Amino acid sequence: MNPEVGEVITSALPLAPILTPLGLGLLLLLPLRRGWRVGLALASALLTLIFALLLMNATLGGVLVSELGGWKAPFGIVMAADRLGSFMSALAALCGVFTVWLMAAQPDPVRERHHSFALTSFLFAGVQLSFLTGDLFNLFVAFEVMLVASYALAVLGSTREQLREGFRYIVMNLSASALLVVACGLAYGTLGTLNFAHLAQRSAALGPNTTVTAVGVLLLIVFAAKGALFPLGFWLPGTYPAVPHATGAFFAAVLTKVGLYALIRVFTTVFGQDPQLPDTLLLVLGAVTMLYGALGALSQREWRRILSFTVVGSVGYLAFGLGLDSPDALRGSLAYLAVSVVVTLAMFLIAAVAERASGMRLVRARGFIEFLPLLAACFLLCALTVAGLPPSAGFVAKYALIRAGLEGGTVLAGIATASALISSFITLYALLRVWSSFFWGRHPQGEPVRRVRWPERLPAYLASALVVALAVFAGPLLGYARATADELGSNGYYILGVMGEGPLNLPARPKGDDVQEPEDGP
Amino acid sequence: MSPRRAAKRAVKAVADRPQPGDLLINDPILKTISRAAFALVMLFALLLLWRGHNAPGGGFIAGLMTVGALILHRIANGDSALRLDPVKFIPWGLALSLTTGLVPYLLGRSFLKSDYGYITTALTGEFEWATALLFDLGVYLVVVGAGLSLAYALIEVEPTELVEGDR
Amino acid sequence: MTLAVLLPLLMAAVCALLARPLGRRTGYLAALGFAPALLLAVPLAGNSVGVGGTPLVQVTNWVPELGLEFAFRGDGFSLLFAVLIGVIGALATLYSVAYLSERERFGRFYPFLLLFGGSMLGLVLSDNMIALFAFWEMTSVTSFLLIGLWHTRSEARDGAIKAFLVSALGGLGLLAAVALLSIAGDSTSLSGLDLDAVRASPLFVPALLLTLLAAFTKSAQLPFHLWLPTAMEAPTPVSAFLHSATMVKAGVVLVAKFGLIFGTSALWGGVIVPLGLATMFWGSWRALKQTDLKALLAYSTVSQLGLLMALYGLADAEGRFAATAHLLNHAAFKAALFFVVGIIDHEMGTRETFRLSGLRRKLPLTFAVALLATLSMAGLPPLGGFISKELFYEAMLHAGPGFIAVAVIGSALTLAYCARLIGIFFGDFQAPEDDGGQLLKPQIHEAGPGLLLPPALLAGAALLFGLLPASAEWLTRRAGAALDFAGHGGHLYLWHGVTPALLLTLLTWGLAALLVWQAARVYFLQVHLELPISSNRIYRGVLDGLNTLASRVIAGTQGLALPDQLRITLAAAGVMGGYAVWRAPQVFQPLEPLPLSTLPIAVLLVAGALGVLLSRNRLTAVILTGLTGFGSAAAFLTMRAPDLALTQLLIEAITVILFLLVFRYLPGFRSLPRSRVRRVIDVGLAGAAGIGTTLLILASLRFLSPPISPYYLENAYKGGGGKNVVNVILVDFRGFDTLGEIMVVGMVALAVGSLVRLGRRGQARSETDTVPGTPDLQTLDLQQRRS
Amino acid sequence: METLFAVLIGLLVAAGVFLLLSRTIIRVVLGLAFIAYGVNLAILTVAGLRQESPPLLTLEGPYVDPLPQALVLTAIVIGFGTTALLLTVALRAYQVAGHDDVAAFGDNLARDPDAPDGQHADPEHLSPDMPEAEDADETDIQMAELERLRRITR
Repeated sequence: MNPEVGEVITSALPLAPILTPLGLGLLLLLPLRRGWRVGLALASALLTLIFALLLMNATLGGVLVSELGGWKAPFGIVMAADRLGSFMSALAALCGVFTVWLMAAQPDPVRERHHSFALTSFLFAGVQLSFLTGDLFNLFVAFEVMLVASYALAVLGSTREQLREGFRYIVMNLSASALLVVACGLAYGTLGTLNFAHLAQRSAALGPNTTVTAVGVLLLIVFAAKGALFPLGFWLPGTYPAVPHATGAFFAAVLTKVGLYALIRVFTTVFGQDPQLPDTLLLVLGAVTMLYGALGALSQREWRRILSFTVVGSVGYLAFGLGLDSPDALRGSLAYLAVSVVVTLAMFLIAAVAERASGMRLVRARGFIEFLPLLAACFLLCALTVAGLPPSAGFVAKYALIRAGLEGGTVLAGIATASALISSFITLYALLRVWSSFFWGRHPQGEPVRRVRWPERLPAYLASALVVALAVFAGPLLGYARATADELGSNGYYILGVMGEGPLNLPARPKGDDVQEPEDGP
Repeated sequence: MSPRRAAKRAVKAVADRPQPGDLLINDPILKTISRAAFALVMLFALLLLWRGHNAPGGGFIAGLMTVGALILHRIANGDSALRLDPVKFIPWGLALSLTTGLVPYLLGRSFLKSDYGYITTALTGEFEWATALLFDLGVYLVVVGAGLSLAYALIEVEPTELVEGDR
Repeated sequence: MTLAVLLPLLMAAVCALLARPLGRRTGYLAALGFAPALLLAVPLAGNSVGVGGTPLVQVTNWVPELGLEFAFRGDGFSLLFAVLIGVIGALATLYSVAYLSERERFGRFYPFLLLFGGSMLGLVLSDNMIALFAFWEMTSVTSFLLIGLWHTRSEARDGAIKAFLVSALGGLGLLAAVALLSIAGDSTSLSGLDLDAVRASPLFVPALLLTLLAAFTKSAQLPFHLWLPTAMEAPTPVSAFLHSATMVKAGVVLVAKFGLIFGTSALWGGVIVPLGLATMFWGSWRALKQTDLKALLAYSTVSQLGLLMALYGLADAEGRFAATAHLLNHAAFKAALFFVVGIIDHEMGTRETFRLSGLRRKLPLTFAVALLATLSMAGLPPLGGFISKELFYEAMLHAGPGFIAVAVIGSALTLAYCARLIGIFFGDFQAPEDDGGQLLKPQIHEAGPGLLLPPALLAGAALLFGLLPASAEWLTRRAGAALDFAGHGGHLYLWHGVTPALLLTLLTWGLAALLVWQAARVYFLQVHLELPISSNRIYRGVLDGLNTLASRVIAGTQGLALPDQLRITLAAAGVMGGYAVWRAPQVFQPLEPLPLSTLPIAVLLVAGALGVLLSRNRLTAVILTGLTGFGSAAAFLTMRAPDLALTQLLIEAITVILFLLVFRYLPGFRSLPRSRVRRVIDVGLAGAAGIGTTLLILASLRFLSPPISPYYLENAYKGGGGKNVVNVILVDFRGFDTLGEIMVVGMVALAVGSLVRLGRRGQARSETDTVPGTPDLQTLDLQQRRS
Repeated sequence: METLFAVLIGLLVAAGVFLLLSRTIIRVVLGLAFIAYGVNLAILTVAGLRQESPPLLTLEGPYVDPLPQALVLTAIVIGFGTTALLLTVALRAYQVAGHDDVAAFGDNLARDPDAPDGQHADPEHLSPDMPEAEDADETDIQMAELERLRRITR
């Protein structure tokens, strides 16, 4: 391959995971037969995954930049994929494949007629765009694409629960979005640019600056709300159980992590100059959220409500890791992020099988270890992962975080670490209760055990196998996380990758008459 | 039944049988005026779309104006001036915008790389073309489709309907 | 060594797969899994490892980033323990082949057992602290599965959960302790720790206490002993395995190994020794009360663990020597006794003491085995237990009179419960009956060799340790180098002259005789002497409290109505944002002369905003909202943004139409009353939001860096071919934003379409909704309205 | 001029927040619309307000900053879309609930799990743990055991 072609490919690659679900999602709007639709959606998800993996491989060598419209950063929008972005993109694409599979396995004619496949595809596109964009305002747009798709999917079907929870979900997220727009405006007003790398360059040139910090805190509030940190995340635990299994699995596994990703991006790459205030806030929010999620999981009696609260708890862990603000903590957070995405996916897929098999959403069917022993094994494994017990990958990641927390040495870090330990204990208790009342016990005579077909069961098993794989390959995972954390730690890397070398020449403000009649037409 | 046909039937049904609470004003003078106004507004909207690249206007504004005109028409005349289901515009518009970006991308250039030039014909004089205009046309289509289908959908809502017997 | 840990884990998978065709014969396969552990006896026997030689080291990397590796270090102590686990594991497995019923789920039992054995091997062999913790928790997990094996019984479920939770609590402590140690000592391996740095570090005391928490929970020390008796719900072979040499000994191993780090601190012994002795006393006191033979053994285990803890807690060579010797003895006799109880349960159909008597006639071989093991447990000559008990007294003599007293009383109680245990073999035989007078087993006969051989072997070992103390000493010495008592000159003798320890033994016997003689009174006393608190009540209280707390917290937050949740959210955001605004220095713009043209706009905006707040009529409200929209369109015009003004104007018109369309169906624009407090809060929040926004805007008007926009002005025509720069930005420079935006609009249209068309009666009830379980909304609505 | 607009925007946002916290569903929607007005104006305001030409190259310069205008335009359109969606959801939620009181929409996540509604996780037994021998009615067993001990030691 000649170098020019290679260059074209590397510059095109960051867009591929976005455009694939976008374009094929448009095709899904056509009135197709179900078989075609499923095939197309699956192909789109798989293709996205392949592109994302290629991208991940390519970012090992450096930041990949795709300039949209041929305009250089910071003037045009760029897609900039570094290790972090491409890693998140691959994780999301992976979840996407499982989601589409489960959607295909659980036919839902009414929702499908109203474009659930296309909306899901757009949701993927929005998520990918959020992970790969290198522009603050475009991040807002990406969030909106993702969120509107999720709003649409959340209320698609118009059941009572969906509408009630969907209304809450939309109102709360719209408020946060309004704040995000303001923050974008303020960022532009103060720093005069929107590109992440350029913002970072300028904020680094300014040094610690309180106005910039204030803008950073605004962004923190927004992303904390999108990531469902307590007390900004009341929308989460009701919404995720209200949607169909497949959609819910993707929501739970990925959507909150987008907020967390944005936090990492903004506070490592862009506003890293005055970290004390955001760190304190993140530690406090994280410590409270972990406990809240654990208590929430304990208070619930339905499969996906319990799991939704464990999602809240995992977000708290991530915030805790970010708030510690050390390379080790960031490394732990990134590893935990990956583990959390995969295990949440697996858990929701398991819940899907369990709900279908027992015919109820409550966790009290009893005795299912006799009917679904493999599912029981998967659940146990995932429960251990969620609670952070060995031999799971969750344990490795959690240990990394706990150690970083204890190394932090401050009182707040100590309290947050204690909160992390206590909440993992409570989570364990909550999940043990699920185990004990669903898998153990004597199944009551006469209550049906429905057969769940293998296409529905297989995703749960495969996702659990992925959880195992994460544990086995925890070494490489942590290695990758370390490399990513290092890359984020030296933010010159990202800036250099996007902005290139050399100073940026801004033209003087034109007077108008000099462009009135351009001599150099095309 | 496909959603298109359902929508079409629903549109017709509303037109045929005015229902209580519907926004139907069956006034002959209003009808005439609205037709004339409608034509004018539509023309103006197309002009805005055309000139948008160089003067205030563009896909959004033109689209919104068209939507406004069509809604007024619908309210005044009771039926849609469009014989198409507006929802159909959305995928086409999106596809158009995406394609203008996708073509250079697939040719190995940047996504959304725009191009423009001038064609001189005897009839129109110098005539500027720009791929950005195609993009804007896509925007226009989406805005028209979305705005109209929003309004039509809300017109269609059954007033007394309760989803499930909560009360 | 890696193989010894790995093979049971692998064999577990094999057993799970082959259990169906093999049935109970899976057990033979499972026993094979312990073979490599037994082979560890070879390096142990060689002097190279056992006595002062260099330990075997095998390292397999797992997560090098964290210093997490499977580093197995075979020194004398760990190898000794590994062999112990191998022996008892293999025996328990073989025993279970004969013991379990045909209907047992072999596909679960043997894999669990092997997983447990593998984890335990890993635990004792690990040198890496994180891996040690990993195996530690894996023993908790697998023992949870084993205890809950018969999951249809609620006692089994509760026992399993209790055991798991209690040891997980300790596990958290260990996790933190390991992290602290690795930070302080700059290494994750036990042998690589910088001990001086650890001892000098401020993290030393927290790490010590957390380690102790872990050890105490795992080894069932007061007040964490509660899980051990209920863990008896496991099948008897499991109990024999878990409670003789493995699970419960994990804490002892921890104290033994970490004692080398923490032992220098007075706190270490100062906590462990009293608590260990207290546990010894309390365990034996409770054991004396039990009527279930297995429960009796459980409490006896608690008691013996207390003894071991106390000995290791002394953290001197003498204590470690004695403890290691007793460890061996305990493993032998306790496993044997569990097997014996299993035989009794199996053959008689019950293990309640009051239903059993005179068994020696029916089960003579079992009796012989039981007698040997019990004598060893009781600490009577000429068995191994006697010798280590003597050493225990010797060691306690240095600890102080109070400790000696507790030790003697505890030992006397031990003797007494041993007497009760062996009592079932004496007297006249009565076939056991259930409460209704039915015979439990029609035919009673001696157990087969499959059941008898394992306990017989172990009882033989107990006898050997007593008659030939050199054998036990030889084994104990293996651990000398690893536990730092190689230089200790003590020896194991049956008779070592008239020493204070012997006198104490005589005193113990006297006390025990008294206890046996007055057994009925003692029992009467025990039944009526109940403590007002027990750790079980505390456990239940904690869990109940957690549950209540959880439901309260969730009801108080997640259960709130939307406006209240918004209030909390906004307040939190306000606190954070307010802090940010406060930190940003305020820059108050000099008041410029206001252009008159802006005045109508201001009036329009303010009038719209205030009007909507006050309006009670939906039409007015919408028109006023529209007014505000037109106001902002006008504002855009003064801000030199014609495109924006046009867009806003049109959007406003369409929005008003949409609002009107929707308002046809809504019940008027009423303002539902807010409570006074809420009104005050709302006004406060609204005010804060408004003022905050104003201040934030003023604070941000600082233009710290020049904007990039001149580029657009310059290139709009050159590069984009358009003169309306805003439009060129929209369709060209930032065309991707626009693409996203039209996607949003398009999706909204799709969603609205589906919202309007779906959900009508009889439509769109998908799978998730047909699943029952969610209580009716109606009742909740009513409840909330009432409140 | 910036000061004036900053105050005006503050007012709009305050009104929006107050409406957002209402119990009536439609006021909530209007509240978000008001916040959106404020936000859109804020973006332009913080970028600096100048009495210069609009960014149309057909006019004489100097021009005002065109980028915030483009951002606001995008934000307006997105805001329009989301408002429309929220409006419809609000309408449907009203139809579902039968009333427009947001505060009474109800939320069953708050259910007290220990309420006597038969929703226990494990209905076979309610307490988290079976009482141990020391707490239970095991007096029969204890009496039998006492008898036995008396018999032996008599």
